[in-house]
Amino acid sequence: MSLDVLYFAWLRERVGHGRERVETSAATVRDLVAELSARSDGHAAAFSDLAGLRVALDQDLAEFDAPLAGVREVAFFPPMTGG
Amino acid sequence: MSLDVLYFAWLRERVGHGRERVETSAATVRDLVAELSARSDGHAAAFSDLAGLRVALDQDLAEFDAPLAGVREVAFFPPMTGG
Amino acid sequence: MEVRVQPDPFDFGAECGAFAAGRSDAGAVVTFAGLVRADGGLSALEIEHYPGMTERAITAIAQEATRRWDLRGCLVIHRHGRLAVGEAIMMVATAAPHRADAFAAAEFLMDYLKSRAPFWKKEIGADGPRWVAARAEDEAALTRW
Amino acid sequence: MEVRVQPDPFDFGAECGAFAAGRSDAGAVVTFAGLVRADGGLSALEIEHYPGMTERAITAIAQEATRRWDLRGCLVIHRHGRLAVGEAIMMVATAAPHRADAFAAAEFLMDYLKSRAPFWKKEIGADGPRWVAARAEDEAALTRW
Repeated sequence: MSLDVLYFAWLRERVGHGRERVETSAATVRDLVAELSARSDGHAAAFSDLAGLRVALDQDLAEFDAPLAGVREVAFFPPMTGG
Repeated sequence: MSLDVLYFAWLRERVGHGRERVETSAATVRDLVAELSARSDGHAAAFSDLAGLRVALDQDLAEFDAPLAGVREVAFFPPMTGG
Repeated sequence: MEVRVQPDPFDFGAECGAFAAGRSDAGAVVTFAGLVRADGGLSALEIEHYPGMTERAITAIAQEATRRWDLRGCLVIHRHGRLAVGEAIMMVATAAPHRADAFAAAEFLMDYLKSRAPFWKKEIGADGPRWVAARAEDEAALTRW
Repeated sequence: MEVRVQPDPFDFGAECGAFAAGRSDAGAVVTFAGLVRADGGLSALEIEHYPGMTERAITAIAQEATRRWDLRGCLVIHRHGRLAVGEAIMMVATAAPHRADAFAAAEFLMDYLKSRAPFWKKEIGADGPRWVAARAEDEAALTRW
């Protein structure tokens, strides 16, 4: 399947861009992270500690074990600091 | 001693005026209330239930057992409804 | 710290704007406005107060708030006299480095102003005037501080 | 219920005034403003957000607030982009018949906006830019609701 993968804040800076189109057969977010981490040193650095990261599937917060079936947009970012 | 006695809200309406000058030798607020209650039916009605009343001595909230020595202004009123 | 007790209307929006303006020392501003609510045919509210004690009581409450929380600003405005439905009765504003302090101080001020500042409200309704009774829950609210 | 996400400044005072104006159904209005604080040589704040998800997340938070409390109005404005010291980052406003609901809803909105709306703050200070780390106490604040 084809996914839009988005990065925000320091993840975006480490990866080097804010959005990429990814072809993948990953079943879960965690599987996708493993594939993305192999793309570049920047990706590997961005995903080095999942405990400090958040993920949204089609703009809803999700867990790293969530399935990707039917998902079109995956976003990775650090904990939010709004308000 | 000579005291200014003030009444507010429905106490003022029952007594019929908002301020009166009182000569008294009452030792405590409670003694003063007994004297004031004898002044008129309106006073008696105003002081019929002390549990629902508040008193301030020289503009500080006080108890009905508080002594009056040195006090110049005594105010009686129902529980406050500010805000 | 600023306390104003007045019969005249005040502009809630303008007061909020002025209170928040030019602050670089506070990350959080909380404001509260109490408005005359159109409950059951109410047409107006008359607020009696105890001149002298009112300012004194509110100042003591505001001082206690600034003692308990890390505030950079604190404003209380309270009207007396006759107010129409929809008008602002009073407002408080607090400014603090962090939002928890600003919120706690504003709620503390409101709880104490309700039950410890010498104001008495009379509702002018369809059935004539009626003194507002103090609510047990307003007195109970003080126990949390 | 109104949610606005925008790069442009907003006028906190004017928003407070407009929000409180003409209400006869609510006795209590609470507003909060978050300002850029001049901490340790900070000269500006840059706020990144996730277009689309931001509006969606804030709307869900505001809907939850109106479900939990008896509100007559609810407003959230949040800026993104570059902000100078003293500028308003965001505001919330709530209106309710009683003050307890207005205060609780405003604090709920703030707690959730802090940790669940997709904004990220970068401080531009004397030592260069630095991403603001989420605070454990902000996450912990959610457990009270």
